[in-house]
Amino acid sequence: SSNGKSSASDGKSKQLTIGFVTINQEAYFFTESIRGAQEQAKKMGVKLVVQNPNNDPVKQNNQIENLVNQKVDAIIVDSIDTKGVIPAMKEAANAHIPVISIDAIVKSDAVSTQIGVDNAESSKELGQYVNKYIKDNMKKPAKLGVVGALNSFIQVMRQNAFLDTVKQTPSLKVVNIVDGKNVQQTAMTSAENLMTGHPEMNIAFASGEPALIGLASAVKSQHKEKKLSVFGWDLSKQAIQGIDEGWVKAVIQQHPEKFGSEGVKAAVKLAKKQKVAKTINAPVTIVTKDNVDQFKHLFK
Amino acid sequence: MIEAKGKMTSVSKKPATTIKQNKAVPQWIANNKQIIGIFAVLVILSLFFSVFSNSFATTGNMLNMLQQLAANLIVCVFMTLVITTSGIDLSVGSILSLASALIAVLIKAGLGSFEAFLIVLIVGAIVGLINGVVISYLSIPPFIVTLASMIYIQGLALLITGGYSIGIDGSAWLNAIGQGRVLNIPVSAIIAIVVVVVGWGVLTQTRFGTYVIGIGSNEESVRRSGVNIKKIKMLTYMFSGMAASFAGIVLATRLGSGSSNVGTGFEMAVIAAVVLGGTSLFGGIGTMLGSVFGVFLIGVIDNGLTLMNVSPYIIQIIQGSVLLLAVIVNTHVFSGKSLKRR
Amino acid sequence: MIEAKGKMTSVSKKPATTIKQNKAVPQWIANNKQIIGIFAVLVILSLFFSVFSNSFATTGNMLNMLQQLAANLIVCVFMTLVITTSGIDLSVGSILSLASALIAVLIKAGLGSFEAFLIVLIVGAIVGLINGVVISYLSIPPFIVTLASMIYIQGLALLITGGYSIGIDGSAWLNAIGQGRVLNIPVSAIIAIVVVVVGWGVLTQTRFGTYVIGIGSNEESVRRSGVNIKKIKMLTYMFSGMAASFAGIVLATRLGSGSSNVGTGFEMAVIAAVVLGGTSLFGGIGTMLGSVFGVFLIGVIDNGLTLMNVSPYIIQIIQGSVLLLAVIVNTHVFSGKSLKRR
Amino acid sequence: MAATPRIEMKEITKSFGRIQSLRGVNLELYSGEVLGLVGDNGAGKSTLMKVLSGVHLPDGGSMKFEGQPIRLHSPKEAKNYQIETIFQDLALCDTLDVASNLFLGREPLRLFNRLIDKKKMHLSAQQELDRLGVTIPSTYATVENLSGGQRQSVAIARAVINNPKVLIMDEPTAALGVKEVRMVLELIKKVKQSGVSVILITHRLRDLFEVCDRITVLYEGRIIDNRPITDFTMETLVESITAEKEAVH
Amino acid sequence: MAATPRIEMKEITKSFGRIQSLRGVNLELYSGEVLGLVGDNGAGKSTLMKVLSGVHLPDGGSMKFEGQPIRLHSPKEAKNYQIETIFQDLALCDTLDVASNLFLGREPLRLFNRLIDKKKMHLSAQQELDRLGVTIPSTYATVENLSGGQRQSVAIARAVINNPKVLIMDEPTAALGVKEVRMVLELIKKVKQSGVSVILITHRLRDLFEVCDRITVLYEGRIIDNRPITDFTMETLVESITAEKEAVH
Ligand SMILES: Nc1ncnc2c1ncn2[C@@H]1O[C@H](COP(=O)(O)OP(=O)(O)OP(=O)(O)O)[C@@H](O)[C@H]1O
Ligand SMILES: Nc1ncnc2c1ncn2[C@@H]1O[C@H](COP(=O)(O)OP(=O)(O)OP(=O)(O)O)[C@@H](O)[C@H]1O
Ligand SMILES: [Mg+2]
Ligand SMILES: [Mg+2]
Repeated sequence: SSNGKSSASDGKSKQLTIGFVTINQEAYFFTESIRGAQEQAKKMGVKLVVQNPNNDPVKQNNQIENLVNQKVDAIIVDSIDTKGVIPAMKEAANAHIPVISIDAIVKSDAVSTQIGVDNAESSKELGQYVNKYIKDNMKKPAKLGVVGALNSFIQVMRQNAFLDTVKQTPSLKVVNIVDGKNVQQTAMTSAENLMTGHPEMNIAFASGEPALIGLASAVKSQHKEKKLSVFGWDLSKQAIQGIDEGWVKAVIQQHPEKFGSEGVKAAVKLAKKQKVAKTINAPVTIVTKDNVDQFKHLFK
Repeated sequence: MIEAKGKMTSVSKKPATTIKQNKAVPQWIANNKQIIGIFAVLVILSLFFSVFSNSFATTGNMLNMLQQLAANLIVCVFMTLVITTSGIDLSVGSILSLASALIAVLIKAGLGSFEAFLIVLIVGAIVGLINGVVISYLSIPPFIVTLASMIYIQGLALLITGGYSIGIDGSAWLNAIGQGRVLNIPVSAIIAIVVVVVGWGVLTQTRFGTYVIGIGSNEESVRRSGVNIKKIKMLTYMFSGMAASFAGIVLATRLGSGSSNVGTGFEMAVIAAVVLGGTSLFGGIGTMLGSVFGVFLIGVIDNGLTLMNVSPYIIQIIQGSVLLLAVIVNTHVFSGKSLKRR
Repeated sequence: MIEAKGKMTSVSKKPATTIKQNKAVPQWIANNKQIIGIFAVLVILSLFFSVFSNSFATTGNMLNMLQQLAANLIVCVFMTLVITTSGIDLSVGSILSLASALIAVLIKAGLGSFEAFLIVLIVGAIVGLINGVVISYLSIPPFIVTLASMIYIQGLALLITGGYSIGIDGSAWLNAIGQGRVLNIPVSAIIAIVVVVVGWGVLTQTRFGTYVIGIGSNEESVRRSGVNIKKIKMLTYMFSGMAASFAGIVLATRLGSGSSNVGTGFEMAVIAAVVLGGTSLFGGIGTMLGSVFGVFLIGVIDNGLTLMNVSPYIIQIIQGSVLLLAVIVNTHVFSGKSLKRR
Repeated sequence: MAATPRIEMKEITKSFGRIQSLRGVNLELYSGEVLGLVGDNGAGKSTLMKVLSGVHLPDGGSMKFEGQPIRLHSPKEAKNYQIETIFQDLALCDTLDVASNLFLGREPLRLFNRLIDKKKMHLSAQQELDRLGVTIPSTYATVENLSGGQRQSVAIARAVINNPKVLIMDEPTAALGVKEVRMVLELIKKVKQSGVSVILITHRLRDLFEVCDRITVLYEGRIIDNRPITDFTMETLVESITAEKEAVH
Repeated sequence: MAATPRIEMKEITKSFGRIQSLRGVNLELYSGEVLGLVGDNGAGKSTLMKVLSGVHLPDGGSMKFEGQPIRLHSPKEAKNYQIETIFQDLALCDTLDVASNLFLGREPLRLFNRLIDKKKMHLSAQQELDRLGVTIPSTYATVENLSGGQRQSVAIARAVINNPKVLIMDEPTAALGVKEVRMVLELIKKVKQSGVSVILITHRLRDLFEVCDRITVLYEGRIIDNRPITDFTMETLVESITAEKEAVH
């Protein structure tokens, strides 16, 4: 549209405004991605408006609508519901506001650029790592317990991709899956109960940060450091301690601040009507004892 | 003493009798200070946001807000009835999730939009009916009953979606419920307004409404008047379930997808709006208009602060404080002194 | 008529007088059917889980459960007081989050464990005090007040953590609160038991407790008896805030990290336990023992079902159903008929 | 009096936990009769009347209405037999207005019987109250703010306008002023004329002599006296209620 | 009587919204005096007494206690002057037991004044009730299950044991039986002996002649008569309350 703001995009007189709708602010991942975006925005001299829908897909929709209403120059979205976010994104596209989708993959024409990790793909990678680990290190058959967060689509995706992959190890048996609901305390209680119910369990997987923190605390309280090999997503102080002590074997670490900074870069380019690649990949790292040191500074 | 009695003649009984009738209007004002107060607070806040955000007082934003609040408005009407009987319905959020998930699953399974729509409404009504039967006929406290259903219904929603969100390819009219506009006014908002008006009529103009208030005020008294109070209570929960179900369809069609967690926290938002509006959690006092203003108050605070680009790190602090301030101002400035009933 | 009056002599007034006193014990049973009922349900469920899961009835699991429920037990004691005054405290979950975040932040900032511990408790008490003052002295409904504080306190927690979860390097005694064991019994459980016993004593054996019940039953009556009801109400919220704060420390030291969302949903779990135990949301009826059993009932359902390997996709369905069934059985089998007060 | 009583209660018992409120009560009431039911505080008068009005289900015993055995499971069923009651605790809905309380359960309707005809309701309410000589600020006033006597008047008016065959009055005049008490006594006489049976519970013994045909005395859940009013003097009545327990008989 | 009255109320006014309940009331009460306060339903008697017991703050007017100007902001302050009240609505806590209701606000304590001495409390409660001649199933019974008269007895006992200087009784005998009414009247005479000032509101005019020294008549929020009891006969009293409004004066 030919409103004042978008015409200002070719001159340098007017500051660009970029909206960023995240998922929540309670997990390291999102907090870091906000930080990355804010730093990048400062560097490029654009105004960044961050909105937090607190895991509520409806609220996320509302916030995108509100940003469209405010005629911002571009919107970065980390989708809660990758399908449910589409109507709002379309509204943005109709108003000629470019949409940059980060992290979760949204399949829609409304998205100008997708920056992200394929969660399923990365989880598969971790699964393969686990398959290899079992083959190389475990004499007894593997008994796997899972701490998930069924109220998070992304984590459900990770969990299912992981499970599909590790089932390639024929001797592996999934003893149970428990739901930590993306809250540390709930995850811890569920993990403890999981361990109590299955003393034979020797491998555990957690699908996200609160789940992994809860799982780690449970390992400590149940003194399972010697029995359990823990894998999961997203580093934390507890996870690093586990790696140091040897019972956390591998953790997928994303680089969330990159999502933020890349997102802002793409947004600025798009707002200035420059070309940006349709998809930008952000790599993940599988953190183990070997490379953990380079991440320690993040959790001091 | 003679003087005292002399004065008496001027105080004869007649005046008291003559001013008896036709007090309906001032009585309304006296009885509804709370509503007038919350309306005033709403106006002040809106003025404030209009000044501090260019986009707040635009038609676009107002219509957006109407659309965003449609689901809350629809459910708040029936929540008002439930709370006025001194009950509570914590399961509306879960029912909303279930409805949203179910309509997506049904359409994906090949059902027609109309059949799916109908089934979802019926499921909502049945779930509400179960709440109502257990509460009324088995005399279990509504808080516990609807908390339990909140949990198991959430579980059902999770089960049928498997934790994923499911896209909806419904027919045009179905999508129109959530996304359509008539003369630029959101369809969902129009429906919400109709529901509010009907709900107001039911509460204030019908026997059902009188009994709803009466049950909240003194259940035993209404029973002794020969009214089937169990049926009345049961019906409020059934309606509430059906309304939540419909709200679920509104949200699902708006998002174009069904998922098991759209309703998270929804019940609290609705209950808060109703209580904010002046309906007593202890029953016996219910106001439809107040609930509507309550929904708008919460909505305006949310919308206005977002438009003012308040940092997400402090937005909740401000939201909570504004809410608290709003009630205090309402109670002590506009409504003059506190309410009698808690 | 003579016969009728002849019989009379045997019905002389004396018997009525002689059985007057020393009815305390049977009266207790009559008054506490609900508690006995919920205890019976608890025993039945435990037996059931013992049969269907090998690990349920182990000392290890029992001690685990005690530790897991310690925070809930501590808060439920004060929530019982609040609800008995016919109030409610929705902010405990947020206060818990704030406390957990604050202790981590303070220790990270270099404060000693003891100073940090003290500050967190004081902050909790102050937040509760603010709730109490607004509720008592400004006469705003507790639901709205504590809902507003729930929001802004959550915001505060978010602000001070910046959304990160922060590791705690506290001294040994501080960590022991959450993780330590004495004679294999979790320290947190011991603290919880002490709090419960003291809470029971306060409710049943002190003036404060009597006034708490009286306020819930008929606030005006207690006021007319010359009691400072505003102070009593205010204090219940202050204690509740302080208890939530302490529970936050328990959880944070147990997890070894503070974060702004450990308390999500905590308030509902506690309120549900209290109501399940037989305390009336309408005030005037409160039972500490009932609340404790309520906490255990919810805990046992949770723990037992997980141990029985129920799939997470259907666990909520079963949880909700079992909860509903438990209350129905309690009300209609053990307590015989429904409660008089809603 | 007629051969079949309008109401016949036989061996009615009712306990609350360990307290036996009614220990086998027999009571008969004929049409057009005014029966005075008296007794000590806690004798069981209100409990007995709650049984008759369907509020409490008795533990034992049987009831007949105009010769037909009946069992009252709810107040609604009692109302179907046109048994109307003024309860001692008044049973008003505090947050409803005077008119709504008066017509609770029988509101006049309009618009295809969907909506309450409020205008008509308030007008009739005013008329009924005027007929009883009750002064109430407004029929729109909520009941919780009325004075003790005003509240009681509302309860009386409500029972009367329901056109009862049996009118149970549990201490209807306890809070009423001199003039209002007179009105109620006149009212009793008037409804009696039209064949209504009245049970009057009161501690104002003098009133009994003015309107009653018969007196029944309840003591600790049993009937200990039951005679025509003409058999009593003020002194023997007081004796029957109180004194004789110790020594007289 | 003494020169300075124990209680002096001057030009007290009180409105609720548009309803003027008190329109300038003057009232004096001397020590050892029993004052009968009478008037129509809705005349403002209870409202006036609520002002005197600190429940309502008056809109206008002043009060003196033994010559000292006072302002009562809460029932607690009234209690500090030993003004005790039996309220018409009884103001009992339904879910507390009889003993707790009796001692509400003044429970006997033990263990360094930390815990309620329940044993002592129930024992004293029983003694007090016996002294009043009240039969109540048990002091452990919750008040909500008591009969109307039993509830009223509890309220009376509560006011009396507080050792008042001024005892306000708002229709204390409305629900009481014959014997219990006697007890209350005896009680009034007894406390009067010990110098307690009593205000008795009742619609049982006969009782007034037995215990009162003076009668004050309230009508639509104003005092319209105030004379020694000896000035009245039953007839002139009834006239003063009701008839004269139309024509007599
Ligand atoms: N719901 C109840 N639960 C327990 N006890 C009850 C209940 N209702 C009545 N009672 C007891 O039954 C007895 C009779 O009570 P009832 O109200 O019938 O007396 P009453 O004759 O009407 O007395 P009053 O003249 O004081 O009104 C009393 O001892 C009372 O405490
Ligand atoms: N809280 C209140 N709000 C509104 N009106 C009230 C309130 N309290 C009393 N009134 C009104 O004030 C008037 C006087 O009431 P009050 O209770 O003092 O009468 P009373 O003389 O005690 O009558 P009764 O003999 O019936 O008890 C009545 O018309 C009543 O409706
Ligand atoms: Mg009675
Ligand atoms: Mg009065």
